[in-house]
Amino acid sequence: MDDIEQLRQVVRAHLERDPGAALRGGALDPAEARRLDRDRWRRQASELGLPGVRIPEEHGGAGMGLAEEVAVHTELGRALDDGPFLTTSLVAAALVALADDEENHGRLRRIAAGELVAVPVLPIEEKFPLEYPHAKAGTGGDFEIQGELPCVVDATAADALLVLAEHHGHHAFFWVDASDPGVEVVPLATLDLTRRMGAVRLTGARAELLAEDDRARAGVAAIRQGAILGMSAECVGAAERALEMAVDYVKVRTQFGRPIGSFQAVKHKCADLLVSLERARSALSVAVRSVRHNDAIGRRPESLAGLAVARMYCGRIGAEITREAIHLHGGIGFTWEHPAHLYYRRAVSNRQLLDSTGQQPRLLTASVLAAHGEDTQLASFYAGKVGR
Amino acid sequence: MDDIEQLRQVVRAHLERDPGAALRGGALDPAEARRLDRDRWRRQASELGLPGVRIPEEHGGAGMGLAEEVAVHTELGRALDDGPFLTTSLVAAALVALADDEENHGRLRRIAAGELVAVPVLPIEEKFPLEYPHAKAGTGGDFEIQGELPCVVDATAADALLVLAEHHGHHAFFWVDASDPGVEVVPLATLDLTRRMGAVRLTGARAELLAEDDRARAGVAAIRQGAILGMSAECVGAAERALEMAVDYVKVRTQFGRPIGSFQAVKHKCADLLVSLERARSALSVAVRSVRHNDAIGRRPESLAGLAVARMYCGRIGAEITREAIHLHGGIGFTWEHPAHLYYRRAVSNRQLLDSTGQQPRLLTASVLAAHGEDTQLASFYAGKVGR
Amino acid sequence: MTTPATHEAVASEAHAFFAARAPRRERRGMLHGVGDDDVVGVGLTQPDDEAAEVARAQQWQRELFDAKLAWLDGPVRFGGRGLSHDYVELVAGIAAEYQVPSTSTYMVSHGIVAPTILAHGTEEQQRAFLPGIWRGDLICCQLFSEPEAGSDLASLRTTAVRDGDDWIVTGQKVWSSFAHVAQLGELLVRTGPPESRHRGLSVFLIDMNSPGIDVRPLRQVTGSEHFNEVFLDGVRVPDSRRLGPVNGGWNIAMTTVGSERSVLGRAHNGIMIEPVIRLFALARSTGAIDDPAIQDLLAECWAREQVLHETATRLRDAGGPAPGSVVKLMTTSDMEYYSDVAARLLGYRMVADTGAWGTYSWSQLLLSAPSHRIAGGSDEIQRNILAERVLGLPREERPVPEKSA
Amino acid sequence: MTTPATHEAVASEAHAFFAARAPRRERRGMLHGVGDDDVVGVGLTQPDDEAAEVARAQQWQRELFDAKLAWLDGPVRFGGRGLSHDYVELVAGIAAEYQVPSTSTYMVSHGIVAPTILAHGTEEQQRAFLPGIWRGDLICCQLFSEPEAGSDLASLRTTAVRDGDDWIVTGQKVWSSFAHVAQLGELLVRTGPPESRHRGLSVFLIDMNSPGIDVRPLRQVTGSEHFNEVFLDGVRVPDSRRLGPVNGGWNIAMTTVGSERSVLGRAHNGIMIEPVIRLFALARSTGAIDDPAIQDLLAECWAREQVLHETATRLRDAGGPAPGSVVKLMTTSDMEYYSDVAARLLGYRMVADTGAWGTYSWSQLLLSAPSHRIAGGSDEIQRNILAERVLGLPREERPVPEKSA
Repeated sequence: MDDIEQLRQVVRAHLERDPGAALRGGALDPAEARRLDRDRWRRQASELGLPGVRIPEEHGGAGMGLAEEVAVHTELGRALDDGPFLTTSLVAAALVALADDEENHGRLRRIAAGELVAVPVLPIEEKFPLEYPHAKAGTGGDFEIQGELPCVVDATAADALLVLAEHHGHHAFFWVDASDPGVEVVPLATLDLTRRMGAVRLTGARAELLAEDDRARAGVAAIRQGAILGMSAECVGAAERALEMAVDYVKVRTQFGRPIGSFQAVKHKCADLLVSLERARSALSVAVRSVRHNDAIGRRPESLAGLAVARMYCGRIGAEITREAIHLHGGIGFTWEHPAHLYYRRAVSNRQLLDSTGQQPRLLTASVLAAHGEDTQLASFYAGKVGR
Repeated sequence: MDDIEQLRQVVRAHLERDPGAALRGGALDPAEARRLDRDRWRRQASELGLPGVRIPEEHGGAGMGLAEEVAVHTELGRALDDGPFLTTSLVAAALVALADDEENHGRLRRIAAGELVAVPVLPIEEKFPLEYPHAKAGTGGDFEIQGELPCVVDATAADALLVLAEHHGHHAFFWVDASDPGVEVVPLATLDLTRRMGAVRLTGARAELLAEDDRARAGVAAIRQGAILGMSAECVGAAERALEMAVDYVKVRTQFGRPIGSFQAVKHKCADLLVSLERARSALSVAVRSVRHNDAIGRRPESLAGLAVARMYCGRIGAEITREAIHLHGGIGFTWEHPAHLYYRRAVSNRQLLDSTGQQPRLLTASVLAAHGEDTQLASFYAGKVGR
Repeated sequence: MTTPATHEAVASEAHAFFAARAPRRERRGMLHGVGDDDVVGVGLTQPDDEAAEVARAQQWQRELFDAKLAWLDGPVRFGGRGLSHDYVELVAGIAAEYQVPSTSTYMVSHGIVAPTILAHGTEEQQRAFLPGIWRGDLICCQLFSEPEAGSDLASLRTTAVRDGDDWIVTGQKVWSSFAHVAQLGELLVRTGPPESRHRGLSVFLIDMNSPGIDVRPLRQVTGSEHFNEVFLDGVRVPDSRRLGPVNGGWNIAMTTVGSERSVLGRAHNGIMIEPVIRLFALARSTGAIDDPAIQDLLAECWAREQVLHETATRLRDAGGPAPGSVVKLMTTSDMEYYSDVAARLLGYRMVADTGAWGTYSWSQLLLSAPSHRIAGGSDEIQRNILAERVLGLPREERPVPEKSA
Repeated sequence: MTTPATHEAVASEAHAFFAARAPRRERRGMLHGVGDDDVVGVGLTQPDDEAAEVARAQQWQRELFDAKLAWLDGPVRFGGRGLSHDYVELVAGIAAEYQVPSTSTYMVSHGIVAPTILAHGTEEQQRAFLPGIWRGDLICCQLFSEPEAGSDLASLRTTAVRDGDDWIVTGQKVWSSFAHVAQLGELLVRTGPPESRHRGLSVFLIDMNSPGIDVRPLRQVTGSEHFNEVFLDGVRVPDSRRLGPVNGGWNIAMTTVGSERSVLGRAHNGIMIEPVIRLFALARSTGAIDDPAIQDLLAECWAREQVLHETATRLRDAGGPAPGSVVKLMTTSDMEYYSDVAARLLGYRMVADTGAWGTYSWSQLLLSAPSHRIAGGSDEIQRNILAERVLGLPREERPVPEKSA
């Protein structure tokens, strides 16, 4: 067993001992899943070092690499975990990229300890049909932010928000305390019952400027890239587990005097899902490899065709496998009590976010053309977007 | 059995007694299929009245309706017939629409008798990336036509060509004798081995003007609509027969000590193909119904969403079923000697021609929008094309 | 009653009836943002407003029945009108032009149970139940599946034991729509020995208010409680409620199941609410309609809808075997396709209910689509039926040997 | 021979070797209209130029072998170089940058037969055949399938009967690629009783020039004659040519079949020639590249290619069961997808050979794709393997009972 597999087993065992709302047995109460269980999050920090996976050791983290982080996301997806790792780890990654000062080091330490839940507030797509919040200088070196974000993951559980806002016509990152009176968060009913989201309204929220321009861009890149890999990995994990459950079920469920898993139609469906799962796993590893390569040569992550492959495949295949897992469970698969639908909800929700405007495939094509030096209209049209 | 089904049985019995090159047994020689067997065509005329199905009785035809003609196309598709019914029946339909004079009546009589093979020379799509031939006035009331058509069905077997050409900036129909020295036809290797095609070069070919403007437009409409229904019906017939053959084969082919048709994977594939076949049949009948409705209210056929449904489905499903029929035949399915590939070739070739520029789906959407009175940019963009 | 009907006459009669009772529906066309944004009709009403909805439906059904517009193709002696099936579609189409109450409460009653009684009931049974079912007094449910007998219906274990003029029924049924509001249940039970499979089953029309019946709602993945578990503990059913011969229930059940499948293919069946035109409207509202790739997807949706309805009509008229299986497979595939297109159009708008009209509501279609691939006979069962009964392929080898089919 | 190799050293050695013998390939990029427009490599050569192509391939293979660039991961004592598998891909990638002769004639020899001999042959057999195969002197073919034994290989009927130190082989094989040019055949025959199924099979390495062998080409739907029927009439084979134990041929055959599947997933395997980049180039040449719907299709093609190669590498490195089955199912699906995209891009341009570059040639991919879903174990067989061996689902019930697997 290699290191990554070992790490996965450790995380899996912990999550089985101390499961999230989805897998505690009995029907899921969405309201319960919407609340963050902070004790559990702290246990994940103290016993597993989860929030600090990639935070440097000098700031209280485990200092692991990209592959390890992706493995953790995969396990959290398998377990339909409702903790704030996805968002908090993005903030951690951004903070590492944004500013190397004591203030941030402190934040990283508190994140690693499970004491600070911080959430990024920016759209996953560069091109997004929504306005960014606006910042203006306030009193005492601070800023004030104004704006509405209709749907922010983990906003309802956040202690702090890392907000990307317009400032003098540029994008800049601001740190906002979630308890500020200028911050209002309204919980939303979500498709994915194990992922909390909230509408965030900022009405002159007091904000600390963290980074502007190039530095901010690096943070944006870290967050987007992390979000893509994280949600893709969750899809792979959820799909993997859903397929296992379905295969286990068809081995024991008997109809017509034999296990339904002995019927060729069922066997072949399972085999096709296995092939799909291998595609998704490969898409994820293509993405990881392209990010590593990219980190070495300093390309912007939006230009990575490899990331686009994961965005297209992990979401779509995750949804396909988890949907078919419902089907393979027959009648009980579409009861609320059975967790099959929770996997489907997670996979679909991630799929929707991974290509939230349906532009990924054509951006991928543009980036392939660009990589081949084709200056067609298309390549140049997308040039600013996909870079090189 | 209703009248249509009875007609189909009569045609089927004749084609079984007197099959085309594809189904005479033994390997098909493409060169043989490329030659038109005129005696056989005359037998189809004298014994079956085939070429005159829709020619009015007073001009020597059977005077049947659209549904009967479509039934004949379906049977010819089933039999992979290599006769010139598709093209000749289109010319007949156009002549009925174009000019009600003695000359044309004579042509119709000769077509009905199987004596005259006439072929339409115009693209199936209104928007087509090729130039139309040009006509200019020649000597003695005749015209001269100049132009190249890279791929014309049945051109190599034609006695006469019905050419749509530019004349004074408008489209007009001309009658061209295929033996005219200004007509050169080069036979082409074709994907569909039972459908002959040729490149036609007209170098000052002597031509008789048949119709211009509105009248010509009616002829164009008759030809396009007929070609769409004809090729769609052929796909349905070919798919129907290919599925029958595959089902018969899997009932007798034994592996692992049992007929392969008893394996659920094979059974379910056949069932799925049956569902697909029903879709294609329905698409064809949607198209036939929309044409009938249209004839009553005088709408242009390009505006018919129903025709687009047949163009999209019959070709695609025909190709799907005939391809899977190859697969179900296992090894022998991909030998030259077995006719399975001939069905696939016919279906794919028709699919390619039925939506030869890939625009049908979006034209359908535009026409649905137009029918709902939506004057979006899209609807108005396509307005000229889809009419109302 | 016996005056010759014409399509024109019935149409104008229907228009007059609906116009007097309900406002005309705005021709929706491509409107987005107006009215109710539910995409899925049946099975999504929440317990809170269900009683009111049932009451509205019953009132409305009674008016329809009294006006002879409820059961156009039913026998006159049972309150029908004796017309051909195309009148049913004619009036359903006209009803859809008005804002009339939903009658989806009667989906099982009228689409599934009534046809079975009409096909297999005695004259007395028909007279006893059909007018009441069509007048709306009797809501019906179907009691077939059991936890251990889903696809393999012939293995069911709920038993009915003869006791004088009655039968005593004990067992458990599941996935029963409308059981919680039904007065009449079509019950399939074992009356033969345990191993008799499909040769030992009988059908009864049971009173759902009988002592010993316990109906417990099952929550679905959509969050709604449309299906039920039904526990039967020593329920007494008079022999007069038996439909068809003792141990001859299998054929009757197959009629029922065939009707169940065919309901899916009908226009205006209430399962999906104008999904295709709504997808067009949604694409217009987001601007996606200008994307040629989206135009292609919408064309496919439109074509699917046309083809489904054409197929349902064509196969019903042709009278061949197992039309319901073809239609059901098409429908479940269409539902999945539509929900995928909706997801593509909505992108991030589908992940949370931000209150925006006609966005998050599509998630209900996405979540309910898988259930249609199981309910009424799974996709796999439908393919078996087509392969064996239509294409004549060999039956599945069965480890449990059966002497006859 | 034993100097430590590095990737850099081998790469520059390979570059030097190829550069000295062949012009560098223009970096094709998105070029359309330049060079050969064949899209499908293996199995489409026509008999006319085949002899010449085989001679070219043999000459080239010999040069490669003598330069120790033919068999990078093979044992040194048989003429290999003893390096790890990634060197194979490194050199294949470099070769693809030069206009070197095709070695697809050796697809079966090197990809399928040689690995089997390496895994199961005696030292003597390995020494006798492996250098010759890798030097290109021996072209190999596989003689497994029979007309009545396709998916069900264990039912094959060709027999080998012991006769002193020899075996006498009689029967008929089919679908044998390269049999018409091969010197060596890997033959699977029955040496046990007729009903012994997979427990009565043995493998022999037969000389294809032996008396009694008649090879007849089979014309494929593409018009090419790539497969053969092979009739064996009293063919005498020395026992020394037996690979593995008598009646122990099944495991050996499974090694062969596994290798056969894995070949499909390799980059530069010669089956398709740069299909994805060609589709991009085709779309550019027709202007379809500006259509967003086409851009979406091309992205899917590109992603499929990446994912296929990643999967092949990943599963090979992971060493789990049946990687070839996953890879083969992906490949056949990809081929079909690419040919559908080509058809979409070409429209009417695919129906006849008008002489336009890179148009009608795509029809060869379309026509040959179905054969890959059968050859080397049908899609259905691959799914059975995955379901049973990887997922642990129950084996198919077999009417012919078998005592052991």
